[in-house]
Amino acid sequence: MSLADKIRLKIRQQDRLEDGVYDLWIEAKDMAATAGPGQFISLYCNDGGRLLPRPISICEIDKKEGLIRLVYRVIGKGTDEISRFRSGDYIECMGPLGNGFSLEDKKALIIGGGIGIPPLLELAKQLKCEKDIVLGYRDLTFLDKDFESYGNVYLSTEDGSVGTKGNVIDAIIEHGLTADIIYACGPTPMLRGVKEYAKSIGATAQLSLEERMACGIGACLACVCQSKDLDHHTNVNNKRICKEGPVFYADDIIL
Amino acid sequence: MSLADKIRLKIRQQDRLEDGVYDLWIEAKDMAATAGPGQFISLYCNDGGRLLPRPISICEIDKKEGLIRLVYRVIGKGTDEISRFRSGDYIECMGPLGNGFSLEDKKALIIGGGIGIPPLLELAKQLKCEKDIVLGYRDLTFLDKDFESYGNVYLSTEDGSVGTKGNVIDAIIEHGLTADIIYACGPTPMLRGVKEYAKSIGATAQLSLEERMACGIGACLACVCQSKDLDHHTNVNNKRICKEGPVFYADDIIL
Amino acid sequence: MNNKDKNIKKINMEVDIGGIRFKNPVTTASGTFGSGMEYSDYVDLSSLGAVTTKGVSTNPWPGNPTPRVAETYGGMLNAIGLQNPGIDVFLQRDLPFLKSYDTKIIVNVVGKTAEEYCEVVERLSESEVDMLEINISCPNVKEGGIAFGQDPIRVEAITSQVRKYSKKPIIIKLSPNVTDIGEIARAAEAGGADAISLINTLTGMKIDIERRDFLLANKIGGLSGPAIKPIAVRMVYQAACAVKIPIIGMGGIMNGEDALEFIMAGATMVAVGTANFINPRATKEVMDGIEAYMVRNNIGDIKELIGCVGK
Amino acid sequence: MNNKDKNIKKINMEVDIGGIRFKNPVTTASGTFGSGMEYSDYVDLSSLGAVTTKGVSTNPWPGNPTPRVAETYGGMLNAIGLQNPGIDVFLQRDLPFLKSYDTKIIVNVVGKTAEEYCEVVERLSESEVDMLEINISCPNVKEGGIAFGQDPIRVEAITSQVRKYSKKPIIIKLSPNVTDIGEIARAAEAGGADAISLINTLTGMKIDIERRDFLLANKIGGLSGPAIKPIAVRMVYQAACAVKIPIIGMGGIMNGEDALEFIMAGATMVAVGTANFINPRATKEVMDGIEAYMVRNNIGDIKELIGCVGK
Ligand SMILES: Cc1cc2nc3c(=O)[nH]c(=O)nc-3n(C[C@H](O)[C@H](O)[C@H](O)COP(=O)(O)OP(=O)(O)OC[C@H]3O[C@@H](n4cnc5c(N)ncnc54)[C@H](O)[C@@H]3O)c2cc1C
Ligand SMILES: Cc1cc2nc3c(=O)[nH]c(=O)nc-3n(C[C@H](O)[C@H](O)[C@H](O)COP(=O)(O)OP(=O)(O)OC[C@H]3O[C@@H](n4cnc5c(N)ncnc54)[C@H](O)[C@@H]3O)c2cc1C
Ligand SMILES: Cc1cc2nc3c(=O)[nH]c(=O)nc-3n(C[C@H](O)[C@H](O)[C@H](O)COP(=O)(O)O)c2cc1C
Ligand SMILES: Cc1cc2nc3c(=O)[nH]c(=O)nc-3n(C[C@H](O)[C@H](O)[C@H](O)COP(=O)(O)O)c2cc1C
Ligand code: FES
Ligand code: FES
Repeated sequence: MSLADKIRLKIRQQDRLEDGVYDLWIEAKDMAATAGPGQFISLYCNDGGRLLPRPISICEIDKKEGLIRLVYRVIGKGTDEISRFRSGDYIECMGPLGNGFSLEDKKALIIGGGIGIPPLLELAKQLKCEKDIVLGYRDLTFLDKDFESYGNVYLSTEDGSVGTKGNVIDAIIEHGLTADIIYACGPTPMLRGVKEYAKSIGATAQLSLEERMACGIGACLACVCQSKDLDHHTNVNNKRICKEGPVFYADDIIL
Repeated sequence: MSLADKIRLKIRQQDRLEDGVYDLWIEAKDMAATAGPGQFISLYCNDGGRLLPRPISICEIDKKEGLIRLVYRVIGKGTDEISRFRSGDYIECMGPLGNGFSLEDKKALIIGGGIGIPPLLELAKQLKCEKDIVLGYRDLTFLDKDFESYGNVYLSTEDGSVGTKGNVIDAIIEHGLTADIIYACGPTPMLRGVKEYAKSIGATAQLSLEERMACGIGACLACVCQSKDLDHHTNVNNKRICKEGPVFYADDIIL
Repeated sequence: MNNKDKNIKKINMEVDIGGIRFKNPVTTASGTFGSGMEYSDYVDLSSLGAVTTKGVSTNPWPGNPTPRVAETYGGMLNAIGLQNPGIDVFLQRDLPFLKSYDTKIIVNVVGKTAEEYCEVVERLSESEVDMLEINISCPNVKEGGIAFGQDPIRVEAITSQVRKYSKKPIIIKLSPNVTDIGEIARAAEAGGADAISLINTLTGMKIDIERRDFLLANKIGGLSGPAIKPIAVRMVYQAACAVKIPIIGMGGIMNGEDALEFIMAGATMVAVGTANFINPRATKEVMDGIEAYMVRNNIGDIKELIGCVGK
Repeated sequence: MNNKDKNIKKINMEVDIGGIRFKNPVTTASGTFGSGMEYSDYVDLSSLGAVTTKGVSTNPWPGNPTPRVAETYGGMLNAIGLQNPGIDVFLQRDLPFLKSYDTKIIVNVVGKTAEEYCEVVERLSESEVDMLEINISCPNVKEGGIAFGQDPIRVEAITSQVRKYSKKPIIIKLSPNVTDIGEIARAAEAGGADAISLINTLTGMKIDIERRDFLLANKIGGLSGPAIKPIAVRMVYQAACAVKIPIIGMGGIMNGEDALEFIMAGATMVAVGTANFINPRATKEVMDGIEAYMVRNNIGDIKELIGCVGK
């Protein structure tokens, strides 16, 4: 396994997708060579007041150009700082981290909610099987066009401005979508809904989780989620999201 | 009096003068309009780990272009950070601060030691009277050429590589320099020597002092020096270097 | 009530402590604002809830030798040693200056002995100041200061002593350098304090590894600035759980959001200290930040936020 | 001795604590390095003076609910709550792993009761670990931890109890959340500690003002990182003045210069904690930084620097 070292990487380009959502391309040859969909990168701030990493999922991998794409929302001071970087600037990164999705050759449903959508793009690209893609937003959409070449895209918005009015499950039901496997990323309430839905249709589900992190590599035990069974490493009912995750089979964890 | 506000100013240019000594021109129209020789500017770091100001004396004022020149040595992490700024970057500054030199129309001797030399350049420029300039260095010289158009320049170096071998007092004695007033800036031992020398030739002396600062505007009482008499403001034998100073008459202070 | 009504509703930032009404909950932390003169160019002192002055003693104090300050990661150490011109100059010069503004005046009181505290308190009681803050927590002086502030028995004793000499409400300023802040807060309350303020600085040290010597002439100094905020918020919360008297919270407040943490933890007022050195308009930014939060969240009265955490 | 001789002189970084010889004075701070596995990709564990493990208890502990960490200015709060797989897994899996490296092994010991501490100590005494660090200072657990560490009488009692069960040298890890660290250090020494380590984290709190709730599920957490360094250096200095046993210093060490402050203040060894999260090679940078300083200043033996401040 190649080492996820902490290094300074050059920014190729950064654009604003919509209000507060940024699209960052980093020159990361080594990472691009080994990274898979669902893995994440720890970004570090320059401001010495902010020491902990900002974990951001990999949105797209361009192995040929050696680029990694990250799409993130500004929610605090760290992402705000990062959003001000320009092409040619350098950013401290560590990655790729975590396990990523396991690609299974079964009829797939890809479900993303809000800022949980970006990690699903590379997955949609790499999944060669039959697939439907459901993307849920509050109001303004982003990245949905990028998904279109990889499958049928269904949208939901809370305000009904685009697609189904409601959440992703509403859209799934409206369109009567089913699958043998579900891949999902989004807010916890959505993941709970997805887990339940998967169960109801007898599909397996891989869910990408979030938690506050410190080390990002499995040492500090900050980022755990509850697991159904005793975890092999921790010997308690806790799994490390940064190491055993961020993607888990829905049945293995308690949301 | 115009307010020494804290503002972000654009860097016009920054060059390295010699190993570790930098030459910084800042676009500071308002400051340039009011500043005088011997005053200083508080520079602030971008890195949130470093909160306190770096006080740096004004080296030259270009009122026409609205520029302020600072020449400083990298001695720690703050000055190191500042030395990495490039033209077009912005830097947080507050100034001009402090009293500055009082220009007196008497035969003058300007004495600078090491990184105490820069504040004397604007002084040499503005002082229209007869004057000798003595600059002391450890080994490598800097800024000495800039002084040549304003008076006779005498150099000393500790290793004797240029000018008198020894310190500024050795150079003064070698060249038999006298004056009615001395303006000096440099390390404390040098200032003690200057004070003594001034006394021995019956000259008055204005000395520019240094101390660690927090507020830079007279509020925190961090930056005091001992005064001979009870200070008007503090009501003890302490004067604030950032406010009543950094320039004091040698007779008023205890070094 | 529709959204429009909500937005035009006047926001009430007034708070009361010890029977005094402050127009807003923001004051200055003692020793970081002088007597307000130097900052009056930057901030309209009349806009502040109160100005809290540097410590005042019976006689002028020269303070400690220099260096008196050292920068630390996200903070600073100071060992000013309570330099101050003494109460006479305060009453003749600083108080009239402060009285020319429409703000409340809190005077920080220091002494080497209980008698000295009482003397300053008695004389200030006759003046036009609004409240007294008794500093029993300065880590930078040999006598007085922190020596009174680390033991609940002594805290209660000095509180009840100064209480007797004061006609003004009394704030006891607590030291964070203690095992159990709740116990100390209760002692101040038992002694008759009208309010407590915390935290004063945490004792710290910086070593100059090149000289292999203490960086501060005083060896130790008091740590302040954003670095200490989590400790300060925790202590304000614990003190708020321990006593009924109001609390003035401080320690690393740089902006409105920081101040709101203290208020939600239980502080009725907040004080801005080290931030003034970094931004001379910090007090104004704190006030504006609190107000903006209240508007954004439709909070009509600051009192709704005091101690609201986890409720 | 001419300059050339000085430069080729071998630098001695070895230190002794409790009869154990460490190849250099740098170890890891408990809980920030796991049992070394995750960091073994980044740092050659054999280059470290010692690896100090996460706290180990009799039975597996699940720790606290999440969020368990919060970023603060120049530092972080953690409330992991001593999650650990228990001593069986430690002995079966982690110890053999660590024994495959040429470094010393210090095991951090936690318990809910004195008996639990003693049980872990007794079992580890039979194993191949080198030293035990008794954690009586964790602020994040309801029972055990800090409850033992804030009162000198309890500190002495628990120290002498575990001492009886241990065939290995014992380090007592002290809490900084006390009024008088010297007194606590003396209690540990009186109880028979072979060394003390400090500081554990300072209790802190962060409030999420948008949710108006505690950010950490545990409400309070332990503050670590460069923000706390000045407090840690001061406490190491005070402890070094109070006791004769060696000290392992920690709190915010990010680089060699930080480590040297601790050593000059009186620490025989230093531990790198939070810095590992920010830079997985931090331990190596600390070692290299100390060595570079010694070369630059022509210091032949690290022992010349221990406690040298102000002398
Ligand atoms: C595995 C993983 C993948 C992620 N992928 C993405 C992504 O692709 N796009 C995206 O926009 N966001 C993603 N997030 C969330 C993202 O990490 C946070 O929004 C971001 O860290 C916030 O940083 P801040 O400085 O702006 O906020 P602040 O609140 O100022 O951050 C303070 C601290 O809290 C941490 N933090 C705050 N919110 C979160 C959160 N939701 N999850 C984890 N840590 C948090 C920060 O990392 C930092 O250490 C991901 C999180 C995880 C755990
Ligand atoms: C009135 C005045 C004018 C000055 N003018 C100049 C000048 O023109 N050119 C120049 O090179 N230097 C000048 N100095 C010194 C300069 O301020 C310091 O070298 C600089 O602050 C060091 O910052 P640092 O971050 O590199 O060092 P660090 O040691 O990392 O700084 C840590 C803290 O200590 C303070 N500090 C460290 N050394 C000094 C010092 N000698 N004086 C005051 N504060 C210090 C810093 O400002 C900072 O707050 C002046 C100092 C004063 C007081
Ligand atoms: C330079 C300086 C001087 C101080 N002087 C006093 C003082 O005279 N009396 C007092 O009670 N506290 C004094 N303090 C402590 C502050 O009032 C405040 O309690 C502490 O700095 C924490 O707040 P902050 O982090 O916002 O600065 C001083 C602090 C600093 C930094
Ligand atoms: C995430 C985390 C977990 C910790 N776990 C333990 C522990 O299990 N036992 C212990 O004695 N100290 C523990 N500590 C405290 C550290 O060992 C150390 O004393 C403290 O963090 C200060 O050092 P630092 O600032 O370098 O991190 C932990 C600290 C952190 C940040
Ligand atoms: S962030 Fe440290 S274990 Fe996951
Ligand atoms: S730096 Fe504050 S008084 Fe001079």
